[in-house]
Amino acid sequence: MNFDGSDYVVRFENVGLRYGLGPEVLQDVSFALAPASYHFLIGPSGAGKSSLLRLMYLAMKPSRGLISLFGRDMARTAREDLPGLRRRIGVVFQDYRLLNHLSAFDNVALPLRVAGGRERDIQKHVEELLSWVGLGDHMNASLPTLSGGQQQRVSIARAVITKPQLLLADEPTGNVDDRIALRLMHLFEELNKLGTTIVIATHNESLVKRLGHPRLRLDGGLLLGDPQSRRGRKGKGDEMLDGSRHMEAG
Amino acid sequence: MNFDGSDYVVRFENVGLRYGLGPEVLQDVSFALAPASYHFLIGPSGAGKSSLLRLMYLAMKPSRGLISLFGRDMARTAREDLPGLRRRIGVVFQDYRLLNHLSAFDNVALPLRVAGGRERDIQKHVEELLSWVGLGDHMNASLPTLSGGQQQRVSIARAVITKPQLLLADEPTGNVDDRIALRLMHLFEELNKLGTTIVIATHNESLVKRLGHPRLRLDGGLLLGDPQSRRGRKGKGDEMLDGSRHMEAG
Amino acid sequence: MISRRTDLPLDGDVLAGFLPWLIAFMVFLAVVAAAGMFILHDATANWSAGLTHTLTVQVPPTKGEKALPAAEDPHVLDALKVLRTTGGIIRADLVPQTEVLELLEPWLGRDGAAGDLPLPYLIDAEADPDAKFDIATLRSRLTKAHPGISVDNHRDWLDRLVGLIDAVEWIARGVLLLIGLATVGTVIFTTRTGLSVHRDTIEVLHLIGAQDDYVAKQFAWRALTLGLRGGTIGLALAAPTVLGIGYLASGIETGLLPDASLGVAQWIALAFIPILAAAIATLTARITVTKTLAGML
Amino acid sequence: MISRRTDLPLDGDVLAGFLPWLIAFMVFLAVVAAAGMFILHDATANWSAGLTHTLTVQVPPTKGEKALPAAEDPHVLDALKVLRTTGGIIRADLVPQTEVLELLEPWLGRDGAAGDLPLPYLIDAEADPDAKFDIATLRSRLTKAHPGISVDNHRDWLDRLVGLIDAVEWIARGVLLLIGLATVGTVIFTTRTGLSVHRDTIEVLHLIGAQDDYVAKQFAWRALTLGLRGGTIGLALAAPTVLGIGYLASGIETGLLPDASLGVAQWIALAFIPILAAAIATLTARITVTKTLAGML
Ligand SMILES: Nc1ncnc2c1ncn2[C@@H]1O[C@H](COP(=O)(O)OP(=O)(O)OP(=O)(O)O)[C@@H](O)[C@H]1O
Ligand SMILES: Nc1ncnc2c1ncn2[C@@H]1O[C@H](COP(=O)(O)OP(=O)(O)OP(=O)(O)O)[C@@H](O)[C@H]1O
Ligand SMILES: [Mg+2]
Ligand SMILES: [Mg+2]
Repeated sequence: MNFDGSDYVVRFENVGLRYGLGPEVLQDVSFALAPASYHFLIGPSGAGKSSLLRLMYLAMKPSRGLISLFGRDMARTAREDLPGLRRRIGVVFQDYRLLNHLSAFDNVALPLRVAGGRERDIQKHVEELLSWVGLGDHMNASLPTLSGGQQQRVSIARAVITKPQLLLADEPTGNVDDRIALRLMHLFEELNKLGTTIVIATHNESLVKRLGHPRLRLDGGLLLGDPQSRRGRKGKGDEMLDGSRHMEAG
Repeated sequence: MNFDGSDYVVRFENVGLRYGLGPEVLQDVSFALAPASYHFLIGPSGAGKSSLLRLMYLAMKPSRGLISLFGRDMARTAREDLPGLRRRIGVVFQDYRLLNHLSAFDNVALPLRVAGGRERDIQKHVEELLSWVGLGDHMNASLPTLSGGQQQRVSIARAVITKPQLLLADEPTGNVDDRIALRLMHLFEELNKLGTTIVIATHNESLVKRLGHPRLRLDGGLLLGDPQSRRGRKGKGDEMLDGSRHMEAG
Repeated sequence: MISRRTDLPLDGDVLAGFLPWLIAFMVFLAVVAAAGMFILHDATANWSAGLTHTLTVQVPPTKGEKALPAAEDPHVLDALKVLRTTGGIIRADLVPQTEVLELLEPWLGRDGAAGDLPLPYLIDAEADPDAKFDIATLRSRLTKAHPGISVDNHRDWLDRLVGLIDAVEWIARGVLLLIGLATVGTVIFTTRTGLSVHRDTIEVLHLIGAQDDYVAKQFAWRALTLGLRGGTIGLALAAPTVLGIGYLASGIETGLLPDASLGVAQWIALAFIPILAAAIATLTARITVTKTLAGML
Repeated sequence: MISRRTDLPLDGDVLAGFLPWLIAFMVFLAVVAAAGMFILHDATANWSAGLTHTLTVQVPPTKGEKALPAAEDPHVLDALKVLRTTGGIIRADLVPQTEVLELLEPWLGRDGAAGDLPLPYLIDAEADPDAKFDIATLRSRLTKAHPGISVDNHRDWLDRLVGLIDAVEWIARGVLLLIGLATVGTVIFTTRTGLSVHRDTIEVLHLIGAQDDYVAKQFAWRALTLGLRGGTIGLALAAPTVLGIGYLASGIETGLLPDASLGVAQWIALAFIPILAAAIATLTARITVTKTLAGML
């Protein structure tokens, strides 16, 4: 695959982030993700993984630096255009963020409805996906009646239902056992094969090792090179950005 | 160690639980936990682990069967006595349940304050414990500014600050990496050595394997024997209850 | 403008039970205050129509002489002529002496000295309520005809009473304004509470790619239904109250409160109050939500 | 009963900004309604004191004869004797004829036929306001003395006015009751909203081993402070309003509203309204929370 700079799905350049007046929790972060790439985002607790994802799913603005998504400079994108961009991104939040008053079905259907999908198509898609993640029996259960792991799977289903171009998942397998975790990872692989760019923040080391995708390693707000990944699936579309602190993500 | 039936810290007999008019999510559960025992509660997502813990920390009444805590039959315990019993139980909730408007420090101090502890003692204890779980720098941070893993450690600190006689933890290491997970497990081991009875519900199979404590295995609401644990640390104070469905927990 | 979608758990929250009653209370007060204003306004209008434009002209009896029949007294004839040639006076009639005697009965006793007493002559005149009518000019013209003539336009006590009623009317208007402000404030606060209670939900919708409008419409719809519900309750409670006050008032003095019941137009105006309240609620909710959302990235 | 602990984020939530204003509004209305009630009550009391116990006895002039000076007329002397021997009458004085003339001036003209006219004699009597006084008996005794004598106790129009004022007073009382109920309802609803907003927090405290009281006290404390804050605002806004109404009313007719300003005791009574509101708020909050908690295991 060949593409110039604007073809990256995500591109960060010297991005810094601070909350309020606190210290920078992300410092000089630079990387670029090619279309249909698949990365793990790893690092110790408090390293800034969730913060980095928050920037990517447009929940926050960086304190400094440049972020571009789908080839568009976010600093120069009007607020009205953001909902459209957000619909191309699927997010699994670390704390799920499901709507407690809705059923599992309605939670998963929500992104389709917000985007104005036809109710008939929605029905079929949502039911299929919920069955796939093992919640066929809990389709109409209200959210608070689901177990922790069941809720986590609903949140994953909601993130992938629109077949987004970019999927961001924050610790998506913390409350499920390894068997289900693997099954969910397969779901992500399928999406990835269809062209979705995927970033998964996780602590599950065995999973990271087993799947062997390239890694973005954060520590103390700094993005560090991951020597292992360099030996990994090199050339899947990722490129070194110029500049000394820029690193190869994958 | 020798003790009769009333010396069990937790004793379930033919306990059944249903939510509202739904099906029984726990069926005929019988087991008994001896003082200072340490068990893992395992089973697939939706098996009923959290529900079982909820019964133990007195958030719900069983639909049928007998539960006794610290030798007292819960069905015959007056409502006024429950707060006293609850103070002898430490709980790590699957979804943390921290108070968002309080700092990490105040969250951990809460059980001591509710029990009427002296502010000076509280200060020292809480600071010590927070440092131990790696949050010495975030003592006064407000809750929502902490990362997922940091919040999880606050919730663990809150559960153990009172040195409870019974510690119940629901997936306490889902959002931390293996290094921190091990450190937290050591904390539990220390407590256990001081006499605390511990039950940890978890999906972290490598941890369960590594620590080798006896297991309670739930599946579809039924408590199943765990052949592995029988070979394990037999005779640490647990006893077979009579009756066919009763099983040895440990 | 509004949307019946229910991604937000607005119907189930506690505010949904609270807001209608609050609005009902506001509407109740507003309707009662407005009805009171209507009644008072009608009363003063009636008085103005019935009394302000009536003049009583009094011609003193001719001293020392045996009184002539009223209709022949030259001063009376003069006075009538003056009145009938004054622009703005549409009627001027002599009051029969029997009526004058009746009026004087409290002072002269029932068997008052009928023919014996030199009674004053009274003329009842009516001014055109639309014409601008100058009482001072008339007075000077009449005293020119005969110095003893006096003109009473019943204004003194009426002015005082109308002043009092006006004050009460102003108070009622102030209360109405206050209620309006309180309603707007209430809706703003409850909407804000709703926003903060549902903040997480709103943020999720936002991050999923919902337009601001998508969220704002749901709040507006809720405010509309709750507002209408509350308004209807308030009106339903206020109607019997207004009728009851009217009944009480009419049981008192007909002269004091000439017509204490409301006309159809006035009832219709009152019925618009809950609709107005619901409209205020809807608009306030929409604006509040839109503003809050604009604060999110 | 209350506790200043703040495990619950009560101070920061939106209701904390809302409740005081709502209570301020309620207290404002209550204070204005109560002040109005006081003023009206004083007015009717004044009238009763000043007028109800005053009698005017009218003795017709002796027909056909040249009038005697009032103090010598036998009928007048009879009437005075009857009055002075009637239990409950504490004073009975002849009204000088000059005053009678003044009273008749509107009817007889300024240069009314002074000595020439046979004027009625008037006696001004005062009844003991405390004694039960039977006007009918007095009337029959007086007519026995002289058939033409009439007694006027000024009751007719006063009764009507007092009736009207009474009706208004009852309405004010109804409004006060309504405001009380609305305040209780508001506090119940806001407390419930608070409970539902903070339900998770309350549940955590509960599971950690907090007694019901520990939680209820915090809500009660909050209700007390918010209630006092709101009550103070309401009173502060109401005081100038009451003064303003008093000023307006005193600018009108002194006879109609004898004393439109409030006494010290009445101001103190008004100052108790916000305290009462805060107390209602505190109690309601406590009861609501305790009931809700009792539903948890
Ligand atoms: N409040 C509730 N009302 C109704 N059903 C419930 C409720 N809570 C749990 N359940 C149901 O009970 C079953 C067991 O749930 P529980 O939370 O105990 O599972 P779990 O073993 O903890 O699962 P996980 O590992 O995913 O946390 C599930 O099928 C769930 O849907
Ligand atoms: N809203 C916030 N306000 C202030 N500081 C914050 C906020 N959110 C996160 N932080 C801080 O930023 C740092 C990075 O947090 P982040 O949630 O990105 O970590 P993380 O890598 O996702 O950790 P974990 O694996 O535990 O979820 C932490 O020190 C945290 O305390
Ligand atoms: Mg995180
Ligand atoms: Mg669970």
